[in-house]
Amino acid sequence: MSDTLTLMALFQEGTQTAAAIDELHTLGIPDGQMTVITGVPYPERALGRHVEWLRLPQIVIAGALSGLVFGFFLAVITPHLYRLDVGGHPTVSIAPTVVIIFVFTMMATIIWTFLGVLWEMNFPEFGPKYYDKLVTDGYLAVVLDFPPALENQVRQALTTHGAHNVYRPEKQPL
Amino acid sequence: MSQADPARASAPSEYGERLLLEARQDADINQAVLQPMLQTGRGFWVLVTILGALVAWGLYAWGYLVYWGIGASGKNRPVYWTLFITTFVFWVGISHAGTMISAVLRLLKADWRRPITRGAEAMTAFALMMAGLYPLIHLGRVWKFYWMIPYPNNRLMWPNFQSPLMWDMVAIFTYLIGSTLYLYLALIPDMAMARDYTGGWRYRLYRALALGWRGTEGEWHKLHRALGIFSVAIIPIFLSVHSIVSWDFAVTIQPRWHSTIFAPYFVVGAIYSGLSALASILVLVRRGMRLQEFLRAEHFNALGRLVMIAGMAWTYFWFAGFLVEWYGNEPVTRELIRQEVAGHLAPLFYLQMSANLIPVGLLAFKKVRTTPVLLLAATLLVNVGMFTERALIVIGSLQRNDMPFNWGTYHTTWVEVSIVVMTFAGFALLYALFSRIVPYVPVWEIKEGRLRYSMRRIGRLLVPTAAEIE
Amino acid sequence: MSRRRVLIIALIALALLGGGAYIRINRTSLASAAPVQPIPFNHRVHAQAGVQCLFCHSSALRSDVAGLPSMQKCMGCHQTIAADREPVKTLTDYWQRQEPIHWQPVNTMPDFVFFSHQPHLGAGLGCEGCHGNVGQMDIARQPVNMDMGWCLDCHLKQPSEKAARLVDCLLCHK
Amino acid sequence: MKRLSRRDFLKTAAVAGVGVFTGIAPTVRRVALEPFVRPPEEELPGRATWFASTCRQCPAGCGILVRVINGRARKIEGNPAHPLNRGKLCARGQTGLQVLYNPDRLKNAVRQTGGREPRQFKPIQWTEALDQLVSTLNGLADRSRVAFLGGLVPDHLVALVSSFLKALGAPPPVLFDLHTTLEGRAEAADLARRWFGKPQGQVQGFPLPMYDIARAQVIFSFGANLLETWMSPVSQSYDYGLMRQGQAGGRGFLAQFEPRLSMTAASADKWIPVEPGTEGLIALGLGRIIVEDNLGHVGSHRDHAYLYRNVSVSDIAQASGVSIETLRKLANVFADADRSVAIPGGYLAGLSNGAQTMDTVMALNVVMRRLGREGGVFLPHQVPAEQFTSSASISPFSEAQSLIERMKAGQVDVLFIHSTNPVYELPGWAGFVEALDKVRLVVSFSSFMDETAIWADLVLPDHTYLEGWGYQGVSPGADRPAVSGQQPVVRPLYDTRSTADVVLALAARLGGQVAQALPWSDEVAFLEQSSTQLLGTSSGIYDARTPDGFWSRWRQHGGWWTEKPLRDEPEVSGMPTGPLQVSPAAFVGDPQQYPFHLALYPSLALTDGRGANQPWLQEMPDPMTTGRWNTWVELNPVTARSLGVHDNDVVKVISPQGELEAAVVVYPGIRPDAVAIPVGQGHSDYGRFAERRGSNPLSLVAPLLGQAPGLPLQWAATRVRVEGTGRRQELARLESLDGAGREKLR
Amino acid sequence: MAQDVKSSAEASPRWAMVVDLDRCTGCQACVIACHAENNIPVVGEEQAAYGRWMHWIIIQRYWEGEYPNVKARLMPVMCQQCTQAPCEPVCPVFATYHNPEGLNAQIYNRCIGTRFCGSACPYKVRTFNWFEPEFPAPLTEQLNPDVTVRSRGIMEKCTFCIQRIRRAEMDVKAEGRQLADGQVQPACVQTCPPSALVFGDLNDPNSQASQLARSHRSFRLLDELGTDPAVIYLKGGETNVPG
Repeated sequence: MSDTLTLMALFQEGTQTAAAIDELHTLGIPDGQMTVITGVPYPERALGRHVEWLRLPQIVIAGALSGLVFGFFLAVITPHLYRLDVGGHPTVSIAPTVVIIFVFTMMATIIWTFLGVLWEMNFPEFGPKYYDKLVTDGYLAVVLDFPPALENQVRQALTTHGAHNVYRPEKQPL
Repeated sequence: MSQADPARASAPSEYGERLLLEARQDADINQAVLQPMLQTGRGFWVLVTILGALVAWGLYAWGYLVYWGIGASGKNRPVYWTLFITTFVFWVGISHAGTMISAVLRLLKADWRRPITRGAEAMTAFALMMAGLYPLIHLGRVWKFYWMIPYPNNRLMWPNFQSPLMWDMVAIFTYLIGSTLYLYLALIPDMAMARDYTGGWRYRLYRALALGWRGTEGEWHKLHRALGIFSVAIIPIFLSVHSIVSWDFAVTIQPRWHSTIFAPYFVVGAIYSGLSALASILVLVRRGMRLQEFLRAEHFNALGRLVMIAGMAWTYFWFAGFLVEWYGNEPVTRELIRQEVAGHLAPLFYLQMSANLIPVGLLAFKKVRTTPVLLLAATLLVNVGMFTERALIVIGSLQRNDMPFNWGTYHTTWVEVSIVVMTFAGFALLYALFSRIVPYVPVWEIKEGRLRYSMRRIGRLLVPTAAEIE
Repeated sequence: MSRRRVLIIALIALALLGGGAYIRINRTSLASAAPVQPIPFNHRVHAQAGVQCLFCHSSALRSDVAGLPSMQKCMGCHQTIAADREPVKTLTDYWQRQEPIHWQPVNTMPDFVFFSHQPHLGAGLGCEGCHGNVGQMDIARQPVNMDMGWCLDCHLKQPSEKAARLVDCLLCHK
Repeated sequence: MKRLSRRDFLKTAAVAGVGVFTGIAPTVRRVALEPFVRPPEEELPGRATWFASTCRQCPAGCGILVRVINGRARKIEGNPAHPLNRGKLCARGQTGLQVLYNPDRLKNAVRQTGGREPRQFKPIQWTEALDQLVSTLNGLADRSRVAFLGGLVPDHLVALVSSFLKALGAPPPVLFDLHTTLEGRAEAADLARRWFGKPQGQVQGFPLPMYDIARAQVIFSFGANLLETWMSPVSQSYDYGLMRQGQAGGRGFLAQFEPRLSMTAASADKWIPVEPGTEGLIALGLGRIIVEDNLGHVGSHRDHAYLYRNVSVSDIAQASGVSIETLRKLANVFADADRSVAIPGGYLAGLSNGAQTMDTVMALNVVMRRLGREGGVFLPHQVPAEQFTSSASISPFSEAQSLIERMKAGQVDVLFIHSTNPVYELPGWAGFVEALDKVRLVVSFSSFMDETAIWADLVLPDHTYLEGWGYQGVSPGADRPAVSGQQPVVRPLYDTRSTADVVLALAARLGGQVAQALPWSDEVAFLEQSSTQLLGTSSGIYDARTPDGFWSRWRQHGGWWTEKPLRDEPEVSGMPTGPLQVSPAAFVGDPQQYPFHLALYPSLALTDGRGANQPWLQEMPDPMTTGRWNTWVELNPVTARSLGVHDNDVVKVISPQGELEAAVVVYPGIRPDAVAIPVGQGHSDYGRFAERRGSNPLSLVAPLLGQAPGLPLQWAATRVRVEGTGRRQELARLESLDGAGREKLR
Repeated sequence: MAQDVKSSAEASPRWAMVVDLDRCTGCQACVIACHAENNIPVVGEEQAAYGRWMHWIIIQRYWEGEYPNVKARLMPVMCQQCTQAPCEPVCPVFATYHNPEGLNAQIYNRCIGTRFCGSACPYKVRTFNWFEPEFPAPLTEQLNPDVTVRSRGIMEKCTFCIQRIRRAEMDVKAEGRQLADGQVQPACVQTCPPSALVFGDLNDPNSQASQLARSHRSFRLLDELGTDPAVIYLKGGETNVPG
C-alpha cells in the first residue's frame, strides 16, 4: 500500500469507461494494474483491454481424454479382470462398449469443464476484495493501482470521462 | 444507461412488447426478479403442503411395494413392465427441453431464450431426479441395486455392460450431473447479485453459492467460454440419453419394440413433450410469480412455434414407424395394431393421436401461442398424449407376444398410481421451492441482451437490431 | 489458498476412490465367535486323545454334510471314559432322557449356496483347510468368513481346465 | 425344523436343508442341529435314501420310489422296476407328498361330543377310543349289526377286515367310492365275468380285462378316458406312447367315441362325438358291417352273424348321428388292421344301457378274434398265492344302496368308514346322511375332516399311505402278475394309528373266534406272513431261503412280480345265445324342459374330489380348459351363442334333481346338446385348499325313475337346462383368453 | 466337481431336451414333477387368474378347426435354453448368463428383479416371484434341499434340473465312472408317462436325444427368431390309417 495507491472509479456507461481506460494507458498504467468490474458481461475488447489467455480448452480436452480412458477401462478391461465364462459368447462386444465409452467421455468433459473454469477463476474465493455493490445496479467499476505521484492526473482523467464517483476503496469480504 | 439512448426512448409502441428494449434500470430489474422470490403468499405454502402430503403418501406406497413385493403393483406375466417404466420414459423425455432451450438456442444466439433458460434448466434437473427414482422403484429387490454399480467386491462379480440398463444408469447419471452443473454455472453471477441485495440465511446461502464472484472482465470471459463448451458438450449427451432409453426396448425382440427408428423417434418425442411441459410451466410460474414483464408474448410465441415444429417432427416419425409396421404385417404387430385401431387399446390410441396432433394444429395460430391459457391447454394436452404414447409402447406392446397362449392384460393398482403421482408432486414441489430460492429469470443474461439491442433506422423504419458480438 | 482448497478436495476424492479400489475385507476379522453350545464340547481334548475328525463326522466322505455323531457314538466311549467330568455328566443326562442335544451350528453357509463335503474331500482337501485347526480349539468356532470370494480364491487356483467348471455359478447356486 | 422333531429318531441334522427354509437372504439359517440319539441303519445324514412303496392316490397301485433325506420325504417318483407303471408316475401320484404333509391333517384321534350337528371334536387317547369300540361291540346284541364301508382300501386291510367281519358274523365289507364308480370298475368286472367267467368262477373279484394298447394298431375306445383316470392311466399312457411311436407296424390309430372331447380324445386321431347312449348302437353297426361284408382277414364271420341279426345300419346311423359312410370307413379300419381292439369305457356304465353297450363293444373283439392276441384283449394271470388272488373287488352301487337301506332300517349299529367320503360322493337322494342318523356309532378312519368324517362319533385317523404298511394287487395294465408292496417311508408325523392295527387290536380285545381269526400281533406280522406265501415261487424276480430274507427283498423291491411277462388268454364261456340287444338309453328330465345332456367327467387333477385338498393339484391346469381352482361349465360355442353367454359368465345349471352355478368355458370339443362339468370341487369340509370353492356336480345327478335295483349309479343319464345369471366370475385359466382359440402365430 | 474326463468347455455336454408331441398326452405329470423337484410355490386362485402362476413348464393347448372336426394340439413349453438367448445380455448383473454347458443359467441370489429378461424372452417362460412364496407348514418338509427357495422379487425359470445334473456328475465322479446316456433326467423327463420327453447330450451323437433330434419330424419353437433353442420338438404325426 505504501508504494502504490488504489482508487476505485464508478462509471455509468461503457464508452466513457473505455475512453477513461485509454487515457490511463497513456498515463502509463498497464492493464495489469487495472481491474474492471461490471454487472453485465461486456464483450472482450469493448473496453479496450487485451484478452487474457485461457487454459480452459486444454483442461477440457485432457478431461475428455481421461474420461475416454476410464470408459474404456470399465467397458473393456474390467470385464476381463472379473471374467465370467458366458459359454462361448464374447465377454466384451464392440457396440455396447462404444456406448459406455462415449457416455463416460462426455461425463468427464462436463465435469472437467466445470472444475477447469473454477480453477481458472480461483474459485471458491471468499477473501476480502475491492468491490462495490453499485456494480449490480449497472455501474462499471474500475479499480487501479498506481504510484501515488500520478494521483492527480488519474483522478482528473477519470472525472473528465464522467466517472460517477472516485474514491479509495476498502477491501470487503464477499 | 437507458436514458442515455435516445433511439430507444423514442421507440414506437409496437416494440414495447420486446423485453430487451424495455426501458428499465438494472436496479429495477434486479428488484423485479428478487421481490417475487422474497415475498411468498399463503397460496404458496398451501401448495407446498399439498404437494408434500402427496409425496409422503407416495413414499408410503413405495414402502408398501418394497415390503410386499412387486405383486403389489399391477404387473403380471407377460406384462413385466408397466406404469413405472412408462413414467420413467416420460420424465426422461421432459428433461430434454431444458438443454434444448438453453444449449441449442445459446449456440444459435436466439435472444428470446434469455428469460426462460433457467426455468428450463431447472426443469431438466428435477425431471431427471424423478426419472432416476424409477429404475430403483421397479426393482424386485431394490435393496440390492448397488450390484449394478461397478466397484471392487468380495463376490468377484461385475455388472454386465452389455445390458442397456447399465447404459441407462450411466447416461442418466451423466445427464443429471451435466444439467445440474450447467444450471449452476449460469447461476453464479445472479447469486452474486442476490448476495448484494439480501441478508440473513439467504445472504449466507447466496454468498456461498456465488463463490466470491465480483464480475471482473476475466470472470465474465471465462464464464462465457465455459458456457460455450457446455452448450456444445451437453447436446450429444441429451441426444444419447433418450436414445439409450429407447434401446431398453429396441434391443429386445419383443414385437413393436424391435425397431431401428426408436431412438430418433423417442428423442423427437422427448423434445416435443419437454418443450410443451416447459411452456405449461412457464405459463404457471409467470402467473404464480407475477413475472409478466419478463415472460412475454414474444417468448411464448417463439416457444409455441418450437413446440409446433417438434410436434410435426414427432408426427412424421410416428407415421414412418407405423407405416412400416402396418406394411410389414407381422402377425403380432398386426394384432397389436388391430388392438389399437379397434381393440381394447383403442381408447388409449385415439387419446394419444388426438392429444398429440390437435395441439400441432392449434399452435399454428399466433393467438393460441400468445394467449397463456390457450397455450397452457395445448401443451398440457401434448403431455397427456405423450404419456399415453409411452404407456401404449410399454404396456400395450407387452400384452401381446409370439405365443397367443401367453398373452395378457393389465390392471393398475393404487400402489402404482400413488408412486407415479408422487413423482409428479415431487417435481412440482422441488420446482416451487427452487423458484423461491433462486432468481427464476437469469438477470445477467437479460442485461447482456439489452446491451446488445438497439434501434436502427432503415429507410423509414426503426427496427430493433442485435449486435453480433462475441 | 483457493488452489490449495481445490487440491485438498481433489486429493480426498482420489483417496476415496483409491481406497475403495484396494479395500479387501479381512475375512478372518469377520469370522464369527464361537457360539454357546449346550455342552462345552472340547475339540482339543478329543484331538489330543487321537480321535480323527472322520470318526465322529463320518458322513463327510460320502455325503453333502459332515454330520454330527449320534449320542450312541458319544456314549460308546463315555460310558467309561471321563464319565466323572462335568460335561460328560450333562451328556449322560441327555442320554438317559433320550433327548437330543441342540448343538449350535459353527460353520455356516448362506441359504442359497449348495455345498457338499464329499467332492471336496474327494479332491483331497483336508478338514483344516476350511475349518482351521479345530484340534487347537477348545470350543469350535468358524475360523474364516466363508463368503463367495473365499470359495473362489481356491476354485480359481485350480488347473485352468478344471477352473472353467469350478467357477461356474451353477456349481454352487441352484 | 425344531417344531417338527417330535420323535427322537427324527432328530436328524438339519444341515442338509441348506437354503430351503428361509429362502434367498443374506442371512444364514440359525437352527439347532439335532443329531440322532440312535441312528437308523439305512440313514446317512444329508444323503437321499429311496424307499420302494405303492401309490394310493387311485386304485391302480403304481409302484413308487420315495426320496427321503433326513427323515423327510422329498419327492415321489415311479419305480422303474415295477411292471405296472415302469418308472412313470402321474400328477396325482407325485402329489402324494401333499397328503403326507398336508397342513389340515388330523393330528390325533378325536371324539365328537354333543351330538353330530355342533361339530365339537375333542382329542381322545387311542386306548380310550379302543375301549369305547370294544365296549360298544361287546354291548351289541347282534354282532351282524356291524358294517364296514370302504373306498380305496388297501388289499391287506380288506383281507383283515373281511375276516374280522366274518368272525364277527357281520356282512362282508362294502367297497364303494365315486372314483371306481366313474371308471365303471364293478361293471367292467361284471363284463369280464359275463363273457369269460367260468360257471363256478368266483363271483367276487373277477379279474378285470386288459387291453394291449401298446401293440394295437387300431384302438376304438368307447368313452374310455384311458390317458386320464380310467383303470391304470399311467400304464395305459406308457403303452399309448409305444402305440404312437414305439411300434414296428408304424403309428397306431386311436378313435374315441364320446360326447365330450376328453384329453384322451384330444390325443386320439379321430373323435366321434356320439349322441350319449348310442355308443352301443355304433358298436352294433360296426359289427353288422364287418359281419355282412365279411371284412378283415380272420376267415368267415358266419358263426357270429346271429349276433347282428336284424340290425339295421341305417337306423343306427339315424339314431347315433354318425353317417353310414363313417360307420363303413370305421368298420373297415377296424377290420383291416392286424391288431385292433375295442375298449368299453367307464362312462358307459353311467348309462341305463351300459351293460348292453359294453357287451356289444366286447363282441367286436370276439368277432375279430382279438382275444389273447397281441394288441388285443387279455386277462391278468393270477398271483400264485390265494392270499393275493382275492384282490379287492369293488361293490356295485346296489350293495351301497342296500347298506344304506339297512342303515335307514336301523339294522346297523356300528359303521366303520375308511377312505371313502359318501356324503360328498353320493347324490343327495341316495340318503346317506339321513341313514347315518340311524347308526348308533359311526367310526371314520379318515386322515382329514371331510364331509363324512364330520358326521362320525369317532375319528381314528389312519396313517397316510407314505407312513403305513400294506400291499395292493395291481390294476390291469401290468403284463405280468404283480403284488405291489407298501411300506412306511417316513415315521408317522402325528399320533395316528394304522387301521389294520386297530382292527387287530380290536380282535385281540374281543377275544373268542374273532381273536383266533386274526392271530397276528400287528399288521407287519400279517404282511410278513402273507408275503412268505410267495416264498419259493420259481417264477418271481427274486426268491429267498428264509422268510426274513424274502420279506426284506419284498420291501427292497416294493412288492413281488414274476420275472417274465405272463397274461391269460380269455376263453369265451358266456357267448350270448341270441342277437345282441341295445335298448335305448333312458334319461331323467323332459327334453323340452331340459334340453342338454349332463356330461360329468372326473377331473384329471382331483379325480372324484379326493385331490381337492392338495394345492399342487388345485393349481394344476386342466389340460383341455386350462381351468384351475374351481368348477366350470363347458358349452359348445354354438350353445353358448344361443344362450348369449361367453367365457367367464356365470350360468345356472338346473337338473330335475338340483342346480349349481359356475363360470362358463366355451369349449369347441363338446356336442351342442351336451353340457360338461368336471367332478371334484365343491367340498364343504376337506381342509383349507378344498373348502368353499366350486360346486359339486353330483347334486345334479337325478335318480333314474324306476331304475331296476342292481343297476349302477346312472351318473350320465341326467338332462339339464342352462340359464344365464348375468354375473361374471374369472376362472383361473392358464391360457390367456385374449389369445384363446388361435393357432400359434408362427 | 467338474469331471476330469470332460473338463474344458468344448468337451462339456450340450444338454438338450426332445419333446415328442406325438407321444405327449397333456397329462400334466411333468408340471407337478417340476413343482415337486424345484420348490415352485403355489400362488392360489386369485393370483393364478391374473397370470401370476409360476409353473416352469406349461402345456399349451391350441384349438384347430370347428366342431365336430375340432382338434386340440397340446404342446409342453418350458425354458428353451436358447444358445442365442435374448434374455441373457440384457441382465445388468449377470443373474442370467450362458454357462459353459450351453445352459441358460438363472442365479436366483444374484437377481435384483429388473424383469428385463422376462420382457426379452419371446417364449415368456420366465416366472417372477411377485410375492413371498408361501409353504404352510408342514408342507415345508417336502422342499428339495438341493434347490434354493426363491424369495420375492426374483426371476426364475426351468433349469433343466441343474441340481439333478450336478448330483449325477458328483456321484459318477465319486465312483470314478462317466455319465452314461439317460443317467441324467430332469424331473419332468423322469416322470413323463408316455415318454414324450427325452433328455440328453447333443455333443454325443449316439445319445437318444441326438438321434431323435435328427428326426424328420423335428422342429424348434419360433425357430425363425434365431434363438437356437436346446429344446427340440417332434411334430405330432398324422395318422397313416384312413379315418
